[in-house]
Amino acid sequence: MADITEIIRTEKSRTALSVQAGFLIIGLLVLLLAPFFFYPIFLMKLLCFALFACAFNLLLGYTGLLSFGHATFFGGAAYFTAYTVKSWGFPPELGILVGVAGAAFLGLVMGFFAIRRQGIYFAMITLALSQMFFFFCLQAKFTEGEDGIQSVPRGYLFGFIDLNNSTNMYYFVLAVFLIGLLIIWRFINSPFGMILKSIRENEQRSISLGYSVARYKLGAFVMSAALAGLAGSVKSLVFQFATLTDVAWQMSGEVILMTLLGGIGTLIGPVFGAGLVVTLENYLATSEFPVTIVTGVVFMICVLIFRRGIIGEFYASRLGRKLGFVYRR
Amino acid sequence: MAPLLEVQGLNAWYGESHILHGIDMTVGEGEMITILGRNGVGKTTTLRTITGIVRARKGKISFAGTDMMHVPLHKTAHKGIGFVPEERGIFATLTVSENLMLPPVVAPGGMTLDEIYELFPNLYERRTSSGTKLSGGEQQMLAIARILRTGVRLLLLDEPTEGLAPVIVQRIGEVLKTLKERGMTIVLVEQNFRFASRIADRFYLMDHGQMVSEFPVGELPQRMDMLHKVLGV
Amino acid sequence: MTMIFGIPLQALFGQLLIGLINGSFYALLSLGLAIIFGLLRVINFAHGAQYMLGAFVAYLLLNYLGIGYWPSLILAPVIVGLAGAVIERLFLRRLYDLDPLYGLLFTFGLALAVEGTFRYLYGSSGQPYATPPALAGGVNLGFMFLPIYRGWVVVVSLVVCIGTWLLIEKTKLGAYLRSATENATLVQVFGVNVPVLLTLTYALGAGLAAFAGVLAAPIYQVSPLMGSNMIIVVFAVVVVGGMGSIMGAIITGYVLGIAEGLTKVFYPEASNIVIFVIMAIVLLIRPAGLFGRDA
Amino acid sequence: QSAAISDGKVKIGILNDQSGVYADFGGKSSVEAAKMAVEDFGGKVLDMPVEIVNADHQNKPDIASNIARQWYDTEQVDAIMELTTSSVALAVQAIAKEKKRIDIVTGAATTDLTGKACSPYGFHWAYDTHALAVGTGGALVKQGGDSWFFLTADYAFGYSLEQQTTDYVKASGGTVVGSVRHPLSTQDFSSFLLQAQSSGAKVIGLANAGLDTSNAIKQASEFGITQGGQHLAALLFTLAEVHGLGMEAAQGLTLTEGYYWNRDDQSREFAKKFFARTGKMPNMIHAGTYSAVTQYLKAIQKAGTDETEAVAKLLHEMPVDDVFGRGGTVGPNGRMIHDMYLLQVKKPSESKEPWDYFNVLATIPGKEAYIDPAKSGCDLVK
Amino acid sequence: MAVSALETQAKPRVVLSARGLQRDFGGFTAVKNVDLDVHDASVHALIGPNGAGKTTVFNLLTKFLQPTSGTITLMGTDITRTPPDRVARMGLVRSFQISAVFPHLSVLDNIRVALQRPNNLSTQFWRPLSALDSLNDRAEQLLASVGLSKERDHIAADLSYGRKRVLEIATTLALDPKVLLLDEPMAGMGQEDVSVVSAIIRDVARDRAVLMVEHNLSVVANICQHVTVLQRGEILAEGDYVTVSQDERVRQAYMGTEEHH
Ligand SMILES: Nc1ncnc2c1ncn2[C@@H]1O[C@H](COP(=O)(O)OP(=O)(O)OP(=O)(O)O)[C@@H](O)[C@H]1O
Ligand SMILES: Nc1ncnc2c1ncn2[C@@H]1O[C@H](COP(=O)(O)OP(=O)(O)OP(=O)(O)O)[C@@H](O)[C@H]1O
Ligand SMILES: [Mg+2]
Ligand SMILES: [Mg+2]
Repeated sequence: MADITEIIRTEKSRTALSVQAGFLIIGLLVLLLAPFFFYPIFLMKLLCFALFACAFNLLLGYTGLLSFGHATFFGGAAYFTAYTVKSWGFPPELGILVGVAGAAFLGLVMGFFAIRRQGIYFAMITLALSQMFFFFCLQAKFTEGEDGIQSVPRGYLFGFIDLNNSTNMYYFVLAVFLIGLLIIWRFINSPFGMILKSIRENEQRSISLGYSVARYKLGAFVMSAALAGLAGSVKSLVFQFATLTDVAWQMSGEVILMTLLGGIGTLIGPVFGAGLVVTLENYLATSEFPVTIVTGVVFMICVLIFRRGIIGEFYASRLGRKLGFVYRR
Repeated sequence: MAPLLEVQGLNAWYGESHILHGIDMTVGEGEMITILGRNGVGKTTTLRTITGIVRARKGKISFAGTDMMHVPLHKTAHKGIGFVPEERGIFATLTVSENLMLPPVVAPGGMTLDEIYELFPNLYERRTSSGTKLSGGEQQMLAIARILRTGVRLLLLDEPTEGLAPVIVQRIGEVLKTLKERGMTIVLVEQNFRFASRIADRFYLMDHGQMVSEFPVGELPQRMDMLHKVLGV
Repeated sequence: MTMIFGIPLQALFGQLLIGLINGSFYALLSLGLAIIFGLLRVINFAHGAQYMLGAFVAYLLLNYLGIGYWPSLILAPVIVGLAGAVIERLFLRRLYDLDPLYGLLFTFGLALAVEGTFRYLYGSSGQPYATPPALAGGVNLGFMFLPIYRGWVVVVSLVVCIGTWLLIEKTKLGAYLRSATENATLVQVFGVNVPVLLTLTYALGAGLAAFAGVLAAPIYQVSPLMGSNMIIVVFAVVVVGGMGSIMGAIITGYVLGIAEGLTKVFYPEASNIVIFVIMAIVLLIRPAGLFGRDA
Repeated sequence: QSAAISDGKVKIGILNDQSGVYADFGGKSSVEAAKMAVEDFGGKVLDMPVEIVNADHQNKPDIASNIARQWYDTEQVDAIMELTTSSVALAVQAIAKEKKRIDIVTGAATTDLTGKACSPYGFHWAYDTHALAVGTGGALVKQGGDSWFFLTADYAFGYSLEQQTTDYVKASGGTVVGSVRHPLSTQDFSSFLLQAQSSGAKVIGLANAGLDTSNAIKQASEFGITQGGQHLAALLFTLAEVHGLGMEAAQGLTLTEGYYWNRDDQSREFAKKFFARTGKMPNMIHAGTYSAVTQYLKAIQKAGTDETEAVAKLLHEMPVDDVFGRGGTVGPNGRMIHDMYLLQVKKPSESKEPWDYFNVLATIPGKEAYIDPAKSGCDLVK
Repeated sequence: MAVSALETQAKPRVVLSARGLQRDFGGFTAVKNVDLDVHDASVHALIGPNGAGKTTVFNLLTKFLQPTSGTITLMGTDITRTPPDRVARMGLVRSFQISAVFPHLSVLDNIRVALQRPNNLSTQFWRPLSALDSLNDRAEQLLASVGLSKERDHIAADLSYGRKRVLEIATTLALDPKVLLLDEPMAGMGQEDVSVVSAIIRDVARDRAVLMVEHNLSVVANICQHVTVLQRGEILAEGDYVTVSQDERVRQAYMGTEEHH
């Protein structure tokens, strides 16, 4: 894992810190200026998916649990937000809150069943449970079936910031994204995160030290679900709709691809992974290549020769190490 | 008489770490030798390299006249080398008797099932239960017993007494003696010096990936000082 | 007429029989999945695609080479099995030392690519495949009309399932396979050519899926989507049965097929989540699945 | 005059599913149909070139919405067409409305597009659930199929097909004896078919789509249901799917489409040209897209500009008369009203050539097939 | 000091006890009707032939396995139905027969993970990691007490086998357990480490109860006050080492005929 804390104690910490700070500043600048050069809706979509992937990675990268059901939280929250904002006239911030709370609740329920098993069993159980949720959404009245909840008003943030203005909306999404990232960063570099790490290293030993492993995992699961929900809620406001594609299992697969591509267990890897996938999907939409084939092949290549992902490979490369990064999985 | 096993200048690596730095060792037909050495000096690695599990290796290994350096792993046993790993390698999904029957017989002359059960009555009692449900010691017995069936000529044993009750250790000592009488060649890696000193013909002392000394059992009294220094015995 | 819960008893028999037929497919597919998982520790997400491939190969053999159902029943699994062997040799093999999740992700990508390719080439609405004349028609059982072909499916899948189970649990070959799962190096040291074994195993699993695919071709539309519609349910079946338990996979396949069939009568809307509901309940009571060994 | 064309060209975007479940429905072939329309129109309108761009929305509304915005905002696309699946169509129509641009839907079925989600610049061309229901439900009863049992996909689309069909079955004097709801993407329908069989209904209505319908039909023939005298009616099924299913399994099936290639010389002429380019005969979506592009170009020609308001006004006013929408009119809610055809799949022995699949059982006049704009619930209709 | 030692000698307090402990594995009884009392401030050895059920007894006492019947009492509280992590929090901590450290954490972090819980620093996900620095003093003290100070910043996986076991014991001590269960702590250890660990255990047991499984009889003889011999799941003999080692049945079943010290 390449989080900052581990690096601090290495000798190269000074270069690493300044290099990281440098990257951080450049990154922030790019994000702040991006809407002047790129299409804002596209950027917002990218940020939403980036946050989603980071939330997912919180679980996979830091507790070693591969969830195949994260679409449930992403899409579920999108539905909750879209519904409350459209039908009950909730303001956007409240709608998002409802979405996040709903996702956290779904996370609690799914986690309750899934947490008892590990590895592949865990993946399969989350997959199955998210299928159940998919069918629920397909049939429930409030989701409006395959039409989806359409024309969701963006409304006014805190009553006075007009989100229909796409610049306002962009900076709002950016703020949410950064806050989300900050929460994740804090979470993994906290005392709680330390316990998670130890559980991943040796679960039996953690139990014998008196940690109720299931509860810690559940905690991480719910946190990941809530943040995935945050991403979904915001996305429903960006696009002004919530539909079945967001809860379908293919979406869960996509977020895995993003994380894998960017670098499992790296804090910002998923951001790049999400960027690449979203760009690729958009590009492929207007090209002659069939999207699914390309996605599938990218998946296979990644797993075979590119396992550490973009950022992971960078950290592990000579340049990365020279700059003081550490990649350990 | 040509030695059965001859190792010359053997080097081995785990990834980038260089573990064995030129091992030289010869074992004659019917001999029982013991490799002594502290934790982590490379005893296990030596055995793993000879069997071919560790493939990042250089040097010369010849067994019964065959150059073993280019023999694929699954052919090692057929050449006549049997290996009992430190971690025992009992299979959970197999019953005790399936575990016992697992290794293919590579040459005639191995022990029969009855002989084995007679030697290890515990195994007979638990023969239908799953391999890893056995206690640690029972698993060790199973791991040794398993190889005895196959008729190999050379037995590489990695710390067979670890975690065993004294009475079992004694029994294993007897078994090894019996095997030797039948003409089996044995290379033993041991921490338990007392055990080793009672059964081996010859000793190799290992340190830092090299054999630092070699002597027959008769010289043991003269060597105690050095052993004390190297092993803390 | 005798009624049970408002359903005529005869109709109930009919539905039970139909459940059994569906269960045959679940059993065949989850069996292959369980073998691959049990022995290779690979969650074969491409299993659905291999099922689909089986059906498609049969279709292609018929349409381009004029090879009919009966030869296809052998040929298609062999062809798909060979393809599986190639995949294992070239790719999966490199993943064994890693976290099993990578195997899952790789086969997931493989499934996407294969399905995408067939969708690209053949569209998504599917291709026709006729019932072999020898098995066409049906018999009237009194309580229902049973197409002969469906009866054949039940019988042949039962035979194949039991045969495979015997092969793995009761033969020396099976013992090699099972032990190689746990510690391939050691088994190799014992003198067994493990890489070949693993290749064979994957080929066997893929072949079983393809076999199910050929069986399905005359019943279901031969479509690139037929596998992905099925795979998740089959995963649930394997989880309920207990991953890695081969008998568990077979029995659970049949039982859940019947459970699903009954749901289609009493509460049809729930029929495709009933398996997931059962799964949730089973996991609450027995986390390792009905037949699973404790992890 | 040419200054009236923005950016010096007319750009039409075909946005549909080209790789997913609906790829056979329209897909890449629809893009061909659109290109044919442009060529047949002479490649230019008001002396300015016409360009077709296309994208695969992968059935994801967010991708569709992203592309639509980008097309409208930065790539000077003047109109977006086809828009398969209702979630995509509704999302893009909302964007088009906001941006005051034209969209013409040929790929989605929901009547909401010209109902509560209608747009002054949005048009719905080839078919909708109502037309299908009236066609299959109403017309079939008149042919003697007066008792029905529904196999309905268990989600909104299925319900609305079932509901609307039921209305027309009853209005025409038929009865509905029962229905069973099956989950989406069911593989095995035998259970449901047995229930339908024992209901004794004369017609089994399939209120589902795509592979579900195909599988149900295939298994119905396996279980001897059609041989037993019951009749299958698919509520959303087109030539492309019949082709995939094969006549052996599909024979006797009734369905409704807005176009059949082998109906008369005019339709055959277009179909042959289309076949030469795509290797398939067109269904109503392909032909509908051809018609939509043609009509759009005609409107620009007549308006002398590609400015949205003017073109939309003419699209509402101009009668449609081409290979697809003969004698069609467009309602104030954007609904293109044209005749629909009740079709029945021939026996294999009756088929004279490849793709010769249907007998036309009846023609349903557009006025009957489509909802009266005044009752559509669209707030543009006063 | 002397007074308290006298007191404990006079009234050796039983901290962990089992009555009628039994565990069946599908027809096979691995542990049969075992009564066991572990006293405070002493080292208690559990020995016996392989497969006698020692590890199983450990698993039962620490609740990693549920007993088929019997009761277990920890410092007056019945823990027969308590989950393992609760038991650990109550002060009963075990080590494993196979070494258990957190391989990719540093030595210091291994200890800090253990210290987090008693210091209520384990659930806070909003605080920075530096919150854990408050544990450093105690952690370093523990490392010093077992002679691991030099390796403080090493990654645990890089330690030698013996050092890992030492680290494991230090981690266990960090929880300040009342009762310590050690499963073959010396197995596979070189002679030097054996003496180090023996000393540590003796030291630890001054104010705690230690129950250990060990095959190294010289260790047992040197540091254990009580010895319980298990055979086929049943108690064969009990008492101090001298008594037990002279028991003919024990010699036959376990020790063999040779001389041990
Ligand atoms: N798989 C591995 N990868 C990297 N290093 C290893 C690996 N296995 C062992 N080592 C290292 O190689 C060295 C020699 O190890 P080896 O297991 O041969 O020692 P040993 O003499 O058998 O010790 P012991 O008595 O503890 O069994 C040690 O420093 C060990 O840390
Ligand atoms: N989960 C289990 N299922 C079935 N039998 C088991 C199980 N665990 C242990 N056993 C059996 O119980 C007996 C006692 O095992 P245990 O591991 O407690 O022995 P031990 O005294 O610790 O031996 P050793 O000194 O060799 O470690 C053994 O015969 C073993 O086969
Ligand atoms: Mg060793
Ligand atoms: Mg033990």
